[in-house]
Amino acid sequence: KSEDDKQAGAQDTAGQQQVAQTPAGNVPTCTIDKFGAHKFDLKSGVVGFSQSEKEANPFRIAETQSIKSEAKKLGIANLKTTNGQSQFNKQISDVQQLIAQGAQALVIAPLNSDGWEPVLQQAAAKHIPIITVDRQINATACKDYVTFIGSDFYTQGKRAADQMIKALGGKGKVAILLGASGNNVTTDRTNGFKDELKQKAPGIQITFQQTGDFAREKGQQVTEQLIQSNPDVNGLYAENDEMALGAVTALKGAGKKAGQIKIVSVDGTRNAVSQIPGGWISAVIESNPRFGPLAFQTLTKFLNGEAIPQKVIISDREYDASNAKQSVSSAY
Amino acid sequence: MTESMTATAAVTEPAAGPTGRERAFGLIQRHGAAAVLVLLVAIGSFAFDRFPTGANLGNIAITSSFLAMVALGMTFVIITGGIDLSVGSVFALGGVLAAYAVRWGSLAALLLPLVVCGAFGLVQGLLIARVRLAPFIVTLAGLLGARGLLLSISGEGSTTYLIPHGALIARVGQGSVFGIGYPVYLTLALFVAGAVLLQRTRFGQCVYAIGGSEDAAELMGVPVTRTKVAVYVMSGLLAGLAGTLNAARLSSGVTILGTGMELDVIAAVVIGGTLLTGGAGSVSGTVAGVLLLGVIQNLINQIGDLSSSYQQVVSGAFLAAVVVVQTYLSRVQRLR
Amino acid sequence: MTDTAAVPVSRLDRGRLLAWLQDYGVYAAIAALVLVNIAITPRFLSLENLRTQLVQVAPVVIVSLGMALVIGTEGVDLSVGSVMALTAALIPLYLGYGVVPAVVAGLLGGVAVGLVNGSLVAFVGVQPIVATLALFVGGRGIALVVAGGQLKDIHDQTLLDLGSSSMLGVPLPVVVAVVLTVVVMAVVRRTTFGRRLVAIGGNRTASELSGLPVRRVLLLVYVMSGLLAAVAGTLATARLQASDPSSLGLLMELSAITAVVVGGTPLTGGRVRVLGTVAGALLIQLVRATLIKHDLADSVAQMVQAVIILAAVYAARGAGRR
Amino acid sequence: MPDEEGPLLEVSGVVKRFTGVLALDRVSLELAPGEVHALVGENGAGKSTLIKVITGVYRPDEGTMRLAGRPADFAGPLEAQRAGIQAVHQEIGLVPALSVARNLLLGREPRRRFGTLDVGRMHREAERILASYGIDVDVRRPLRSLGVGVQQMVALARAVSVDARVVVMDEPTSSLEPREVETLFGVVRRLRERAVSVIYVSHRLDELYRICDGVTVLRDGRVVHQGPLADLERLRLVSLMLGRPVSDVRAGGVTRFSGGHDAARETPVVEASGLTRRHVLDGVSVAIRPGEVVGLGGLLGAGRTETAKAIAGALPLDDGRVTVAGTPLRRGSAAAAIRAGVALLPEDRKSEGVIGTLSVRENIALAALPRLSRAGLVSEARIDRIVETFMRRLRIKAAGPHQRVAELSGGNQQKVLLARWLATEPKILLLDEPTRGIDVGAKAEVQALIDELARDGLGVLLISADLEELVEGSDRVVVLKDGAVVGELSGGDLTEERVMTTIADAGGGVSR
Ligand SMILES: Nc1ncnc2c1ncn2[C@@H]1O[C@H](COP(=O)(O)OP(=O)(O)OP(=O)(O)O)[C@@H](O)[C@H]1O
Ligand SMILES: Nc1ncnc2c1ncn2[C@@H]1O[C@H](COP(=O)(O)OP(=O)(O)OP(=O)(O)O)[C@@H](O)[C@H]1O
Ligand SMILES: [Mg+2]
Ligand SMILES: [Mg+2]
Repeated sequence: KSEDDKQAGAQDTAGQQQVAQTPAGNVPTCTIDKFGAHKFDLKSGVVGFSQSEKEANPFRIAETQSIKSEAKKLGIANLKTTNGQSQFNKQISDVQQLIAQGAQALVIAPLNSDGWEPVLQQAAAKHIPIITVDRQINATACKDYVTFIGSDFYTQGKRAADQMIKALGGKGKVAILLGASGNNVTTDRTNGFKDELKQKAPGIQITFQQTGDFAREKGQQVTEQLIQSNPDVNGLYAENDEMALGAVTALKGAGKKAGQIKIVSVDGTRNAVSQIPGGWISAVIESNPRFGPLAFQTLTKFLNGEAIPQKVIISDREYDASNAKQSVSSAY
Repeated sequence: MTESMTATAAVTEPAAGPTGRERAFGLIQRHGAAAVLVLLVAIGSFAFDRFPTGANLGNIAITSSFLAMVALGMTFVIITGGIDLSVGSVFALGGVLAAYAVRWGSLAALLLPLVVCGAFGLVQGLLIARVRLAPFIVTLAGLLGARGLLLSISGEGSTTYLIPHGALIARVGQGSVFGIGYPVYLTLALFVAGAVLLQRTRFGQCVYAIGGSEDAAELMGVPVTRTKVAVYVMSGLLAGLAGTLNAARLSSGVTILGTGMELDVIAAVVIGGTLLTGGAGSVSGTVAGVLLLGVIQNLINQIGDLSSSYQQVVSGAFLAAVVVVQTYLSRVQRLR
Repeated sequence: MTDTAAVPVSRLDRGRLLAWLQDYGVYAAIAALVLVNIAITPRFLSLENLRTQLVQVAPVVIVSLGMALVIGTEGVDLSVGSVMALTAALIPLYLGYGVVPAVVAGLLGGVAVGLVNGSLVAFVGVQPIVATLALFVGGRGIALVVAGGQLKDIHDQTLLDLGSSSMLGVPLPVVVAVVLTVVVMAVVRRTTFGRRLVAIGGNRTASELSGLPVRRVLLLVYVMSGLLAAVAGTLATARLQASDPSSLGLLMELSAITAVVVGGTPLTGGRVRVLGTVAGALLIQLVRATLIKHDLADSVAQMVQAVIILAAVYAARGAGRR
Repeated sequence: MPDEEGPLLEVSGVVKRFTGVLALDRVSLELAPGEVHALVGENGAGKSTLIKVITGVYRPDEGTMRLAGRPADFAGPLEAQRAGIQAVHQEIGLVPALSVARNLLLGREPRRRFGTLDVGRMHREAERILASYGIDVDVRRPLRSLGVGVQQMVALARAVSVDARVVVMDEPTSSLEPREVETLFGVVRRLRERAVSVIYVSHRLDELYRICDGVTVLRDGRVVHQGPLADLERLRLVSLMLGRPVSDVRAGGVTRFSGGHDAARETPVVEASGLTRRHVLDGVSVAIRPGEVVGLGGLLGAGRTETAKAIAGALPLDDGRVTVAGTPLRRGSAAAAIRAGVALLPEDRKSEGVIGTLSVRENIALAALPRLSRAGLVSEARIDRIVETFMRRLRIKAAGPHQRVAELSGGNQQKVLLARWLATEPKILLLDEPTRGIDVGAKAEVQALIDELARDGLGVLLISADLEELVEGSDRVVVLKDGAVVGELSGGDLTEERVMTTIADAGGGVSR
């Protein structure tokens, strides 16, 4: 049953992405002429979307879902989608295949920020505009690709740190459940969190950090080990909701009380947010996956010749005890 | 005497038999994977007009070429009756090392990975051939070790080293003639060399002999230890080289590559008709196996709007179908 | 060279000590690791810690038991992880009808996968590694399709108890693992089936000529492997209190095979060591736990793990070649 | 060679231990240049072990070796071969999956300029070599598709085709026909002329007396006699081997068959008619009555093994039917045949017989499991009983019932297989080279056993490369040639000469 209203949640406009209020001007803009692409009619044209990971976790499900439904809404007849199945080389060849199949514009959710050389070359040769969502590509905006729409993972880390500081009152011992090793998101969310702590709360020290591979079971197992080896930790930062929920299960299993160990995590999935009122999770930083509307809005503008920013940072919300109850419905 | 002559003139199995039909049948048997590949390509071309285009086939070629390089080494290993699970990690390690070393020039970017990955193969080979540890375990440890080394070089994977555009090695990885990337040609060259090495040299004979029966090979005076070490070194080198070229192509040492690659490689080799029990197999079969995987992948994307879950189901089904047909075709052979 | 058909021409004849090590190397390694931990790991001897390690290793043990049987026939089953995922996906679908139907459905999933693997290997004659690779890839896909790619929380108390409650102080998953170990041991030691499967692994031609029902035995072996994996999947799901088909059982095949081989069962078949397998699983669990508890960086952890695994098989040298 | 006078090979005080067994106990042996030295002993006496020490397969635990005066301590077979010691091992020791040519020439293949193999020349070379040994097979075929007899000839050809100083032959004739045996003797004589020394292991004593100069008798790993063979008369030799007084071994060496079980009027228990398989069998028909021993005669490749396999449902047939006690068998199903009471003792014990990883006990019980178990649970007690009986009856020499078969000596492995089939209490026994590699003592034992089984009403099909055994043991001999029946001999006509002449006179068989 929980499945159905998730789907609904994906459809309804609540929890739509908002563009962060960035004072115009200091963000360079990009136009179709500057980029040098051909105009074409979105509805009749071929658009390719390359997803990086399986649609097997709430974030990816919602992301793909939102792209597809938005495309349908705009009446884009020919949307081709591929999935990299978490294998970077596969995603590269996926996109190359999309190009070979005549895609005129590409929306890419990159698995990795580096290594897009071959794709960018082919796209450039054919003047195909590329919009990357949720992760950035390390290349020149408005030259190699048009623009990036997504969250700032580093900031997410900082905001998580702020929440942690709030929850712990500025001092304590914190453990981190890292994401998959070698993953850009892991790196940014970790650095953001650490830098912020160093700066704002020297009283908090990080005594433990092990990878939970973004998976619930791994999060549970690592936490079970952790609470025995480091019984003194009183804060736990999980770099995604799944690991946080795994940690919650572990704590329950070990007979801990809610709130005994303060958990802060990133993503904003419905399951996680609904744990806040109970006190098991203290706060969740949202990482909004619903890129559809914003992406196609930007693309349309771009094709109409309007100037669009070379970087669109979306404002992610935060859930904590104050707002969890009312906004849980808009979580994905 | 003459009688026994005639006796055996007659006493020969059908596969090697005289009539043209039988010979053709035997050919298909020996190249089951290739036959299936042809079939699949035919179907693909018929079903999707976007499939047989030069650009698309070029993509398949270039993406497959790296897997193929690794599979070449794996073929030798498996024919000796061994296995190498470390190739995925070594592949990734090679790429990272190349990108790391490019600061000292393209030559360094080529040599460092080869040296390190070759060394990995050497250590594994010695542990397997001299200390006589199980290849599966040794190379599993290699898988972990190489990944660990990679992470420690790249600061737990947080830093990705880049290969500047100008660099010679980058041009090698990205350049192409007739719309086909250099790596493809290099892979082809390597496979020809590999085929000669396996079929037309004493080394190759020893590889087969060891796989067929290690004890017998030793009794016949085959340098078992040396040969086994050699194949693992080869496997390491080829994985490293493939990683290097891949990094050159992506112009960066991506750290998240190669996980689960070993299974694709093994699958490709085995689908190519090489027996995991050793003693039988061919380089040409491996080519077919690799291309089969590539084509399957490509066709699934051609089908288009499949959810990732369905994609997996379909590729699983494809795989099953392929191995069944391939097994059926080459069954008679195996039973002999 | 029959005299050395199984003991390839090598100079392994170092007398009793080595022979002993070959058979008990794993246990020696475990003992060593335990001692080290007692020395350096705080609260290692605590009861909770023991519980944690045993509960965490239980599913691995169960899967490894099935894997040991398959490997005994000179085969291998890569699909175990996907089976766990499939089970996880099936259970919530039927939870509406009660726990029993749900669990049965989950187990049947495993059996089905086993049947497919077994048929491919026994009747079509596909090499085990590729035969099971097909469902290694496809199985998880099916699981995700069944579950609509969704992770579902499980609230049914009886099911959750499977994972969390305990029987006279022993956690239920551990009890199940122990019982299954005993059963499998009995199957291997006491039944004709057990005798036959090792015979087939040892020399298939000879077994066929001796009139053994080779195909039936092979089929059954893969079914058992599937079933055991499904049991593991059920327990893991109950313990996770959620059905997570996307990541449950990832890399389980590697852990299981490692456990079996470290436990002294040769991948060349013809021999099954049940207790050794259990020990192998325990060893791996112990290694991972140690590395986590001491908060080693992933890079270091992986390398250390590599070294320890090598050390373990070095101790059990010759027991499991290839 | 440095010193023509001194011994060429000098083994002194060699000790070899295996867990549980002392396989060699201070064995010494001297080999003069050009000497053909017999090495004899019971099954499990240590012959093969000694040979493996000499050829560098095993390192001795104690003792030393000198080759041509220089100390020799080989790290492996390769070094031994470099030093000029070649061997034909008891279990052939070639790679079954490789082609005949590649096996024959592995490591010394003809090469082109750039070190690449010249396959064409390789095949011609191989054909030439084999032809000179009277073997004439398609050298591209995998070795395993040939009979053990041919495989032995290939191994021999390989060993002597390079110029060695010492050639060791471990039971090289165990499945050779008289014709091939003669060829082999020719080879040995040529070696002797070239001052190459030969160590010759065989359980066929008459062979020893024909070509060997000196003899070493091993018992339980110890040398019990050494000296010129000529001075040692046969019974004495046997008694030395078995370690029993001459009086006990009167009949030793001669077959123990009583012959002549009159089963003539009984109806056949098994009837095979028109067995046909392309290129191999051509309408072979054989009928065996209860209590009758039917022999199959023929040259290498005549198709005797194939005939036996066909009857046992172990060979896919193009045509023909087998009926047991009137009821036809399902074609190509070994299991069905066994259920009907047909037991086949295969010729190739290594790849088709023993299961090396399992213990003696499990190997013996394997085929009889259905009888030895209830509701799928095996009855250890019953197994123990059977195993105990047969190990005593056949004098199987092993550390115990739980020793792994792979660790047994060749002959003892053969006995284990025999036990496996006798344990199934079959109606028909198909014996393909039943006494292959079995020592004289046990051989007599086995022959007596066959005889007795026949008396108890068993139908026996006997294939033996040992013509004497065949003729003595069988009531009738069906002669095959090129896969077809070319004659049948019984009663007075049944003599070794007649068998040979029947083969010689007969025309072709298999479709050509
Ligand atoms: N690898 C091994 N491990 C343990 N024991 C062994 C091994 N190889 C041989 N043996 C034992 O050593 C003894 C001598 O064996 P060997 O093969 O030399 O006998 P043999 O004289 O060749 O007998 P046969 O005439 O049957 O070939 C036997 O008791 C055998 O069980
Ligand atoms: N002397 C030979 N010349 C040519 N081919 C042979 C010869 N001997 C055996 N073969 C081949 O080997 C195959 C198996 O023959 P095999 O030796 O098993 O027959 P056999 O009559 O059982 O002889 P034996 O039992 O004495 O080895 C035959 O089909 C034949 O092709
Ligand atoms: Mg011997
Ligand atoms: Mg024969």
